[in-house]
Amino acid sequence: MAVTVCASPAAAVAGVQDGSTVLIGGFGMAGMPVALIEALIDQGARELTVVSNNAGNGDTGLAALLAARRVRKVVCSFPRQADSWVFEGLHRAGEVKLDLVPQGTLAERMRAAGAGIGAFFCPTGVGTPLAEGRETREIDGRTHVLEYALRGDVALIGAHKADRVGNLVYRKTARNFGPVMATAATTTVVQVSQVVEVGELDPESVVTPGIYVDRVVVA
Amino acid sequence: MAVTVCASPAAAVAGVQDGSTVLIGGFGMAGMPVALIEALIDQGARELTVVSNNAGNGDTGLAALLAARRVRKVVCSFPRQADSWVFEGLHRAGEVKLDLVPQGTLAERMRAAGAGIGAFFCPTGVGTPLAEGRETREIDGRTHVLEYALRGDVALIGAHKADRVGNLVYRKTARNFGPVMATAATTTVVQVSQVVEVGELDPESVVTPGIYVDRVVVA
Amino acid sequence: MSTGSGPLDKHDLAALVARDIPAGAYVNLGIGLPTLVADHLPPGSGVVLHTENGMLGMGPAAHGDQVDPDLTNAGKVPVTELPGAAYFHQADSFAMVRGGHLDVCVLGAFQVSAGGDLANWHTGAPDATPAVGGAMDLAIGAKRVFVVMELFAKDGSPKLVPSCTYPLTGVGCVSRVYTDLAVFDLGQDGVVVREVFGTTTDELAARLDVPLTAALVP
Amino acid sequence: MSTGSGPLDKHDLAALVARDIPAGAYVNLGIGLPTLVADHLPPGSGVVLHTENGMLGMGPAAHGDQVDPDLTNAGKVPVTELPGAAYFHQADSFAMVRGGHLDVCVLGAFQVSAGGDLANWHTGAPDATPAVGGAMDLAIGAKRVFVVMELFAKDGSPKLVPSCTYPLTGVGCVSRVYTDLAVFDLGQDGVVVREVFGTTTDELAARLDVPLTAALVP
Repeated sequence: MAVTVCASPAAAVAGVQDGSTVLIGGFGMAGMPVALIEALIDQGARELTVVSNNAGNGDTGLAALLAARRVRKVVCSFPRQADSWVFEGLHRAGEVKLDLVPQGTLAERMRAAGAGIGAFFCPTGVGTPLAEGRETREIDGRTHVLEYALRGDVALIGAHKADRVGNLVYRKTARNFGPVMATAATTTVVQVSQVVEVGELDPESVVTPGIYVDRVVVA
Repeated sequence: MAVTVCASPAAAVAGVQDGSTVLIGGFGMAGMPVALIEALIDQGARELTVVSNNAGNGDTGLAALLAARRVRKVVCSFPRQADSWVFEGLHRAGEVKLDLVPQGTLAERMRAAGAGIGAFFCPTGVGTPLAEGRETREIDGRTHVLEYALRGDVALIGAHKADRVGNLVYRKTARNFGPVMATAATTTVVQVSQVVEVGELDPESVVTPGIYVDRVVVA
Repeated sequence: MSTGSGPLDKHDLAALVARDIPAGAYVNLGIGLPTLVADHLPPGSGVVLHTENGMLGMGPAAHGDQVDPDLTNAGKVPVTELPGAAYFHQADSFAMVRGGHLDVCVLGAFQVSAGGDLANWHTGAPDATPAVGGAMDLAIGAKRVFVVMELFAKDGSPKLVPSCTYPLTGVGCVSRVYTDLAVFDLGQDGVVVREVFGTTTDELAARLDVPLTAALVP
Repeated sequence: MSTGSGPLDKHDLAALVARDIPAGAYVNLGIGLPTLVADHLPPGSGVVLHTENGMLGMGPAAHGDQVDPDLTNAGKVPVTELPGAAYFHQADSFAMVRGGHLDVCVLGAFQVSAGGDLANWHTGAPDATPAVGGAMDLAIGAKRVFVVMELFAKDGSPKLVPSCTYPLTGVGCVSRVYTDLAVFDLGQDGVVVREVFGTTTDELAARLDVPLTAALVP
């Protein structure tokens, strides 16, 4: 249904429930929707499961959400970075659970959720601890592990421009998880640099069609 | 590896083996690589399995390939059209086999082949004759049927422009199966309107990166 | 519950469906009768049309100079592009369909069962060339599937049936059926007659082999 | 088979790997030592670099005014864009990786087994925060996986081993190992020593717990 252009990040994240699964875009800081995460901290939802490639940098954004003790579990591929002290401290103390997923499998599981695919057989991780105890199958001479769709209640992503019907374009490698997460959540909230009029984006170059977008805010 | 810009459609389709699986782009005539199909008829490969959304229109293109008795089997979603008399005649006479696949499943099976996914659980077609006798599984309260990746030896597709490293852009709904088939074949051959210099296509708007393209010809 | 003077013609039927499509909805209209619904969407409704060959924001049929062989709908008819349109490839288009992102899909049918099963792709005749296209994906993918059809076939047999005799397109997927004689809701309450046109629920009950419930007048 | 005067430093090692990358290849270079390979690709080689965060046609590291926070490599280091580049999202990027479209991937390693198993994501230490990123996808996805590493760890233990003691990244995926002391091919013929640097195959055989075969001099 039609997109809402919100007046503030607070309005954009209104209504996130305790216990939600929140997909958060970005790879490091590129594409990270910092204003939306800050608004989510103010909004106050607790016991969140956060799905994101990393587990926060420095003391802002996702790291601040973690530090505010709003997150029960992080599903990610690469929590250990030079400046991921907040997550590492909480994880070591047992205060945040970690579900480690290979980066491509993480993206593909969200794509599956958005694409109505229940599960898929994937060769990544076979024979490693991340596939231990999981269902496998030989297909075409190769062992695959069964991976399930990963769906979000809310996606918070960053993009470059939106038009007023929610079509999105991104900038360079800041595109990363945004387009996939937008398809995989019940409600998709986008932080953009600019909202343009309908007709200003080239229909050949739209990366995320407006059908996947619920709320947009300039921040 | 690097793309070859071919001098003629004949050069572009050289080497197709008897018995190959050939993915042919297009939805009706939009995006149909007619010059490549005509060159394939001249090239002479036989006993082909053709994967394409439709099964030929009128007496040209894919219909002509069928009429030349080069095709053993057609894998498609919609063979019956107002002008699909060639396929219908051959199929009724038992001279061409038909493997009917729902359109979305056809696209997704080729995407899986290109994406290294061995198989996937899909809700489409459950309870219909097209899923009869197939493996199913209940996931999240919904029945899914197991669909396997569908790979091609060769893909023949149409695009709008290529640059000299094989990046492609398409025009409007002629995009259809091209980007998916390009990923799913060992050798991808593209008929374009124009080859432009490297740097002339906007990196944000490239639809098929050159990594998926082997041969390009202007036709 | 409105009752007109007689059965609806196909344009009235299309208008009736259009009336029930919410403003701003993302909608796929099947080939044939469902395509007519587009002509009856009110201006400014913000309804966005999806065509499964790879586009959102499809406009009306193209005429004359507007015709572009690279721009067609799923019936291969030349169409136009509206501002705010977006193009995508087949895997992305059907990810959108199958992933439950379309609000409404309007399809034609050979038969619909009381339980919402849909048969619209194959008559089952042994000499017919089967063709399914995107019908099965649309049937199971859209949030709501509306069927629009004549209630009785040319031979007089009902097309709303206890159980489909034609090969199925999807199981339990249809939520509403618009016909020339009545509109039916299919769901947990069985077959509920929402509106009748030039007939009565009792008359329909006599001609159909499925139990009918009259909707409570709101 | 060249033999230099001593072990290779990391730049010589990177140059050695670069020499073996075919012109026009699509290549992913892992974080750390593998990244140095880019500096040694000859101009005009047509090698196209993939970065798994969503780009083909990655250029050298960005400096000064070139730095754009929206353009980084997989190590989150600002990089530049070359003509002919293309951007794509994560699902498309890893479809490319997992689907076998990259010609070569160059990765670092903690350990490589004689059978080509790779361990490069986790030391197995119970207090270490595990992080895998795209390592497992790259390990099983690229047509050829090259490892570049020092042959012995700081404590003197060999990193080319009969079987990995660290948690695996991928099984039987490594086809060649470039080290400061030698280059090894892993395959059906076991571990074949292609080149040695300031040492001999016999000396290496004495220090490694895996059977070595000297390559036939071409």
